Amino acid sequence: MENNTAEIAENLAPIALVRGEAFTSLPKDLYIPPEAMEVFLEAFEGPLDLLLYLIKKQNLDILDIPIAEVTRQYMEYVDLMKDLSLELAAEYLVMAALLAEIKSRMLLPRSENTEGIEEDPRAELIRRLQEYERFKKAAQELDQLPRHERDTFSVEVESDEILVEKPLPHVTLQDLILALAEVLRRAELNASHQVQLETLSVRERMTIILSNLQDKEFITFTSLFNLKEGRMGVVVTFLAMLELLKDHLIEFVQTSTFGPIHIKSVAA
Amino acid sequence: MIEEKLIQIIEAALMVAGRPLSVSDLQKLFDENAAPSTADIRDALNEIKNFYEDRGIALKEVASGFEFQAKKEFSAWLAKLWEERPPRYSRAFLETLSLIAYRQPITRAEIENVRGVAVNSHILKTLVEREWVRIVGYKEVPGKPALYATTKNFLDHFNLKSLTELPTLADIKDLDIQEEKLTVQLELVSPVDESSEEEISDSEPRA
Amino acid sequence: MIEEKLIQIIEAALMVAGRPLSVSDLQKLFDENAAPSTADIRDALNEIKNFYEDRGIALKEVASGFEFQAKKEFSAWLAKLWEERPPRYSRAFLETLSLIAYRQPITRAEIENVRGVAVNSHILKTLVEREWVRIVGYKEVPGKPALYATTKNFLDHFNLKSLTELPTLADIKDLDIQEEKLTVQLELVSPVDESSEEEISDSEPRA
Repeated sequence: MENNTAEIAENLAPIALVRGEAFTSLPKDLYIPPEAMEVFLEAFEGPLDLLLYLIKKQNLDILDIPIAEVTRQYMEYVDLMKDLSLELAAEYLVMAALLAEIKSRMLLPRSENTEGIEEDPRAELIRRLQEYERFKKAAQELDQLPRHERDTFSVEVESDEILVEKPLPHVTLQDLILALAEVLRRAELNASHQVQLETLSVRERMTIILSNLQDKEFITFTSLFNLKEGRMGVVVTFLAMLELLKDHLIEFVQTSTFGPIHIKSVAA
Repeated sequence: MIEEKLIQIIEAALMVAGRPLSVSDLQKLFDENAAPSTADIRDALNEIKNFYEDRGIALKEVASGFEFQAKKEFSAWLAKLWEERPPRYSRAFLETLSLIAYRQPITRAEIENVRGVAVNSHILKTLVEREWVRIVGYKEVPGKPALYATTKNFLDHFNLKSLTELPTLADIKDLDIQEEKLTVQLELVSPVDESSEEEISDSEPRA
Repeated sequence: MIEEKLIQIIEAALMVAGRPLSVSDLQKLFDENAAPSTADIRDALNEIKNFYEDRGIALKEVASGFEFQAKKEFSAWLAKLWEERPPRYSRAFLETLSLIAYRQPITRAEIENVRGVAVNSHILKTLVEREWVRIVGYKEVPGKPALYATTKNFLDHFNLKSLTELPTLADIKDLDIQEEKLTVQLELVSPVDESSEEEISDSEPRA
């Protein structure tokens, strides 16, 4: 283990990068504080990032990765991460398995299949590395773009005493009838509810009777009828009263036989 | 520091700060050894003030320093910047309103019963605040729940003389029927591809 | 409307709005029957732009319209107005944002595929909350994953007028050509080659 660490220190000089300097080798006796190593290892954005680092560090061409060597170095890092108990994302292990697979396939003679010679086992990995590198660069360039609140500041001057009216939502009859249709459709699905709508004229009259009763304790039965409304009006008013009576919203009161009938609000 | 640059920096600072800046605030923008004098800053502020004489904004001195303000004479136009589009009411709101309109007087529990879900108090409050709905009484059942009904304002909003002018359920039925008709039509029309029907006819003779 | 007043109103509006304003936003400041033409507004904008040539601020065009900004050369001074430093974004954040910007619409799985690691949910949440990124649809594959795309706010924040102004993506080296070379190499050597420490140019892999 100790051996291992020393070797990595020599090969990769991670401590030097922590300080932001690119030493290629370190004195053998230099002690690398584990925290520094941790910071360095945690800086990788994943297995592709680590692989790119290994390749760049040695000035290798991405298109020509010496897979055995890169695999060896990669595994050393992964072991190191484990030793430092860093939270090792599963992706690192998946990549390790992939590298091992590529390595083994490269040892075998390439078989010919129906589509000709088998692709280089590294090709897919190279594609992924290149693709990742493009976006790694794109992210760096994005970070360089002049950005609001860092490089550019927007002008915003005061404007006091501006009264802004807040409009209220507008509702159309169409909205209303569609909402009713929807709610009734739902209620019908629920078979236990029998929804019946009385004619609106009766409903309206019920509201009028109740509002009349709000201010007074009693109203006389006859005062609620308006003869000008004709027969229909009388029927509607009477139906409204019966409806209210059925709902226990009003009571009819007659103190003496053939005496005047009064209507009283039940809740009052 | 060249005077022009001083003016530019002070101007930019006043424009972006989002708060009034005092002379000493402005001095703090500069390194200590390069900080302009109070007099320099006042001169710059004066120059800036004059520069905006005929523009849409003006440099004003307020309690805590200097700030740019849009000129008052343009308020009417600027108000349009914040004019909100009227918001929309939720479906729950419209359903509650429609039930009050069509089944009034109605209690909250009755609305909930038909809708199958609780009615948010906020909805009833909004309806009452907008004066579209009011309480017309209390029902003689345990808890004495309020009875809601629509108001004259409600009718006015919809240009109705009375509730009887509200569209009726029959209208909805008509809508339904029309929709059904449409569906039927669509079904009739949709297998347009007659040629493919011919091909199918080999194995499945048409009726 | 006198031209001068038009300029003043537009200038004041751009300065108080606190967001970029498009030509049509500016038209909406005026009553419908008094609204200036698009050409009038563009003329006014040009006039304003020229007027601020030598000042501390400048009129800029970004994705969602025009806005005044302090000139970039004064950023060092202006930064002192705020105690808080602007946020620095992590590499994971910037890489995720880049992938969404360049590859939109893109699913989370596709981002993860390129980056080789899981995308932290917190990053996507932050991007959506900042309104730099939004869900524009759902992909027709099992699980119907959300498709992410960038917004105008994103462009505005990075001072871009459109996505085409993003720096161009680095080219992918031609694999097909390399493929042949690789094939040759494979036949010649075993892949392990540690000895070489000499400089190797990117375009010419060693044999």
